[in-house]
Amino acid sequence: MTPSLLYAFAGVALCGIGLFGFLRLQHLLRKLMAFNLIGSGVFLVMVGLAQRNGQPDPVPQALVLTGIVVAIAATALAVVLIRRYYHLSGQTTLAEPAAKSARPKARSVNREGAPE
Amino acid sequence: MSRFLGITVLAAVCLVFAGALMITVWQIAGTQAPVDLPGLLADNLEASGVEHPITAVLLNFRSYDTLLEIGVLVIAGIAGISMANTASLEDPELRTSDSLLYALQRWFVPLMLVLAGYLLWAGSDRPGGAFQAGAVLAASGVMMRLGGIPMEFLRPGVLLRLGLALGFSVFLLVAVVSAMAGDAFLAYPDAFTKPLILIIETVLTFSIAMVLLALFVSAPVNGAEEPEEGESG
Amino acid sequence: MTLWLMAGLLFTPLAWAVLTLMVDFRKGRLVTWLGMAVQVLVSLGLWAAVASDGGFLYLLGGWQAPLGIELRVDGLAVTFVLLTALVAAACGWHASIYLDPGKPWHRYFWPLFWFLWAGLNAVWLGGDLFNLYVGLELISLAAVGLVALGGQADALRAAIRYLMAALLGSLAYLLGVALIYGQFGTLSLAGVTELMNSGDAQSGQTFPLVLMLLGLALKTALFPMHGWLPPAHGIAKSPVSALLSALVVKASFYIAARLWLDLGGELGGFALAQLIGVLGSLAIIWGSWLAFRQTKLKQVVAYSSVAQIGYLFLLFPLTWGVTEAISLQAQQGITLQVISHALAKAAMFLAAGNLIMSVGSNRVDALAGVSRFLPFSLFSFGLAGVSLMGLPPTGGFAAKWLLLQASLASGQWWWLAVLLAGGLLSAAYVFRVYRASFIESTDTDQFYHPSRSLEVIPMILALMSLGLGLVAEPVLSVMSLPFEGGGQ
Amino acid sequence: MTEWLLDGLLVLALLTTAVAVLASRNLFRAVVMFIAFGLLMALAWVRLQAPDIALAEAAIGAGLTGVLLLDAARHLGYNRGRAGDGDDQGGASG
Repeated sequence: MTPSLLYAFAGVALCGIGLFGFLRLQHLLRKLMAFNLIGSGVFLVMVGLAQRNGQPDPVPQALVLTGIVVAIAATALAVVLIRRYYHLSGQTTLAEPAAKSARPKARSVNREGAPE
Repeated sequence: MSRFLGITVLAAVCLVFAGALMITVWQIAGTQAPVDLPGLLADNLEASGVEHPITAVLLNFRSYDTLLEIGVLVIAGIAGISMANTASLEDPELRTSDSLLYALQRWFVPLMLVLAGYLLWAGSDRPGGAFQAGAVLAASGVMMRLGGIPMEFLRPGVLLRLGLALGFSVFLLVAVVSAMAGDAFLAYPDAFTKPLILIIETVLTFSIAMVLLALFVSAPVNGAEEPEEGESG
Repeated sequence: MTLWLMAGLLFTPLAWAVLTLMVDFRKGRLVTWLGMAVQVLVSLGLWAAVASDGGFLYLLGGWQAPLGIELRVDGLAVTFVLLTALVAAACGWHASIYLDPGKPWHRYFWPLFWFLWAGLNAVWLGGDLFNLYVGLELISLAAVGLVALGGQADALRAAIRYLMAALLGSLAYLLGVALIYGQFGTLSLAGVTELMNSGDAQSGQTFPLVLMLLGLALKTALFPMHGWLPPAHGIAKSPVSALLSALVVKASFYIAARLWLDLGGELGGFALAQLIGVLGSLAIIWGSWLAFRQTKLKQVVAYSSVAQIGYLFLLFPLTWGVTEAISLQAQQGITLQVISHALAKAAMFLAAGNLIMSVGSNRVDALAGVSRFLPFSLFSFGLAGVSLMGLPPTGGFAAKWLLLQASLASGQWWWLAVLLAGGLLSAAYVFRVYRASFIESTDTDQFYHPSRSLEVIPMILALMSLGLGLVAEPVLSVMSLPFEGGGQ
Repeated sequence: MTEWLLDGLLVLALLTTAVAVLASRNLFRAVVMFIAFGLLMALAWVRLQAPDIALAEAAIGAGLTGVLLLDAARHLGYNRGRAGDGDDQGGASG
């Protein structure tokens, strides 16, 4: 057991906690934070496990740097989508509005053929 | 009642998942990796053109990853500005008259610009590099923007798009020129490795900052008018 | 020569993504046409080169595998590269006419389209586990961006749901990669396989493989994790739906299949293989049933994708613990299924888009009477449906025939029932659309006529899917080309 | 021994803040907790001899993501009353 391994186990716990939150929480921003927690957990497992001998390993460290940038790209895009969605619908969860299906939707079908 | 049951089942699933993961990590930790990649890396560091191993991995050994990763950033930026609400740039709400923010901005922004420059410069032989520098640069931009500086170039126009694509295009250009020079895609010619990496890092810093800033700005700001394409839902 | 082709293949989509970002939709359309021509030619050239000389490894940056990233250019990879080139070019062509140039956000369609294409090629060729992760993220974010492009609240809801599912799937995959790296110290798939088969390394762990397969199955929308797919594919613009259903979901499946074929023999087990097969079967039945029940045309096609994806997962039981010959037969069957579904589903979505455009509604029952006005698109839709049903001589039939033989030869006769039921159910939902369109109604005779080229494209794709059964032999011979592995 | 103590405490703090991010009823507090989590992660990276990641985590993980989320939380909490669904902050409880 080395300190690195301790962090790998912390990463495991973070993955578990984050997964619970991701699946349980409805609010989209909270879901997004849970996603970032899982991501941090995965990164900790990646580096901690590879460095279990106590020697630093630059390769997983570089991978984690890449991973962090990908994660911020995804997070930032998600934030934009969520804010736009809120702007249009006033909702912060993915739940379908209940009374919606009853309304006729003919107006919204346009030239793009995209039925909403 | 059923909600309670749902939470219990979910918690059980997550526990089982974490437990299985824990056991796997423990078992793997007891073994020795058959390939000594750090050793191999140290042996080849000389040929990579930079002294810092992580920069060597990111911009030479695994540069294809980095190229695609910048692509991911650019995609996020494009998708972000595709739903930008330009009116929000004028939003009066943005111009905070917060004196704390003003002071922060006054002192922090120049400091952060210096820090970004240092990080970029340090990247070749010490911790630091394009990503950290870009992030710091973006953060100073965010701060300026929160302070109400309009920053015209962030409007979804040709300048913004140029800024988004600049780092990526330079990187790509280097990649394809090196392929045409006879070696493989992204294989820098030996004599130019270090300057090429430095150039790529510099433009990447700028581009990363632009993308992150664009994504921050393009979020529709509250208090703007009703959505112009008509309401839905 | 192959080096030039490779450089072109990697460079073109990324470069065109940047180029089209700089111009507006109309100019972007012209630029894209040129790029599509280049890309199709390069893909064809590479396919021909591999077909004649065999596969090779391409060292990116000139660094060898554990240190650098290697691309695995073998028969299967170039088959998919070519398929992507054909389908993406067709969808791009369709989109260039179909999308309204007046909408300001459509200028961003082209860069996203090209990034998507680049990501797909990166995945088909990728031989590095982490690089595949980046490729997957490239595809996912571009696809989400395309779904959300100019969308209203419903489209955004679908896009966010899609994004969340895709991100969770990627993280599960990445966690598996982290464990694999921890154990073997290398990220090269070929390297891990070699270490595993050499025997002197300690036996591998099953959990990382399960994690990666789980994440990829979520991204491929395997039952019961398919909930995100129908809203996203149903609500996107038709060319986008076609791209997503035909190619994007195949990317994650492709990685799962490669992992399984390389590592599954050692790390997998009978129970795991059968479980995945059962989930695939449930997807076929449940997806077809839901497709039959949908009231909106594009939802029918989207649920049909859920069902057709189910077939792909029969690969897992049919290649585990069987002889080489049976395994190869199953692999060929699945490859044909991927190709024929890609062609047929792209045709179906594009035709559905034309139908919706001409009747001005997305409901199935609004199609009443359309058979008199728009036989061409309706015909393409039907032809594609014939391939989905698996009637001879379509590619769908050849695929299912191979799968049937593989199940019989491996003694797993229970998949026969699934194959049969799936065919019948898909006939049911295709005929339901047909029946609706042949109802003579007097109250609607105001149909908008889409331009001729919009109608030609799905027809070409449908005919290709139809003809695939006839040319299956040469296609399969390239796909199963032994991997040379001898460097360049 | 003190090193182990330090590591142990850091891990404990990490997990506590992670739980706090997900469990806190107030969205703003959750985001603040998330930023704190990012800073702790940066410390963890220092302990893992990864100063590069520590820098990136502090700048990106805590800084930029935090600002993005704070801004978004402000936006989403802005007119809770208008939209009529006041329960958007009770995610943890239901």
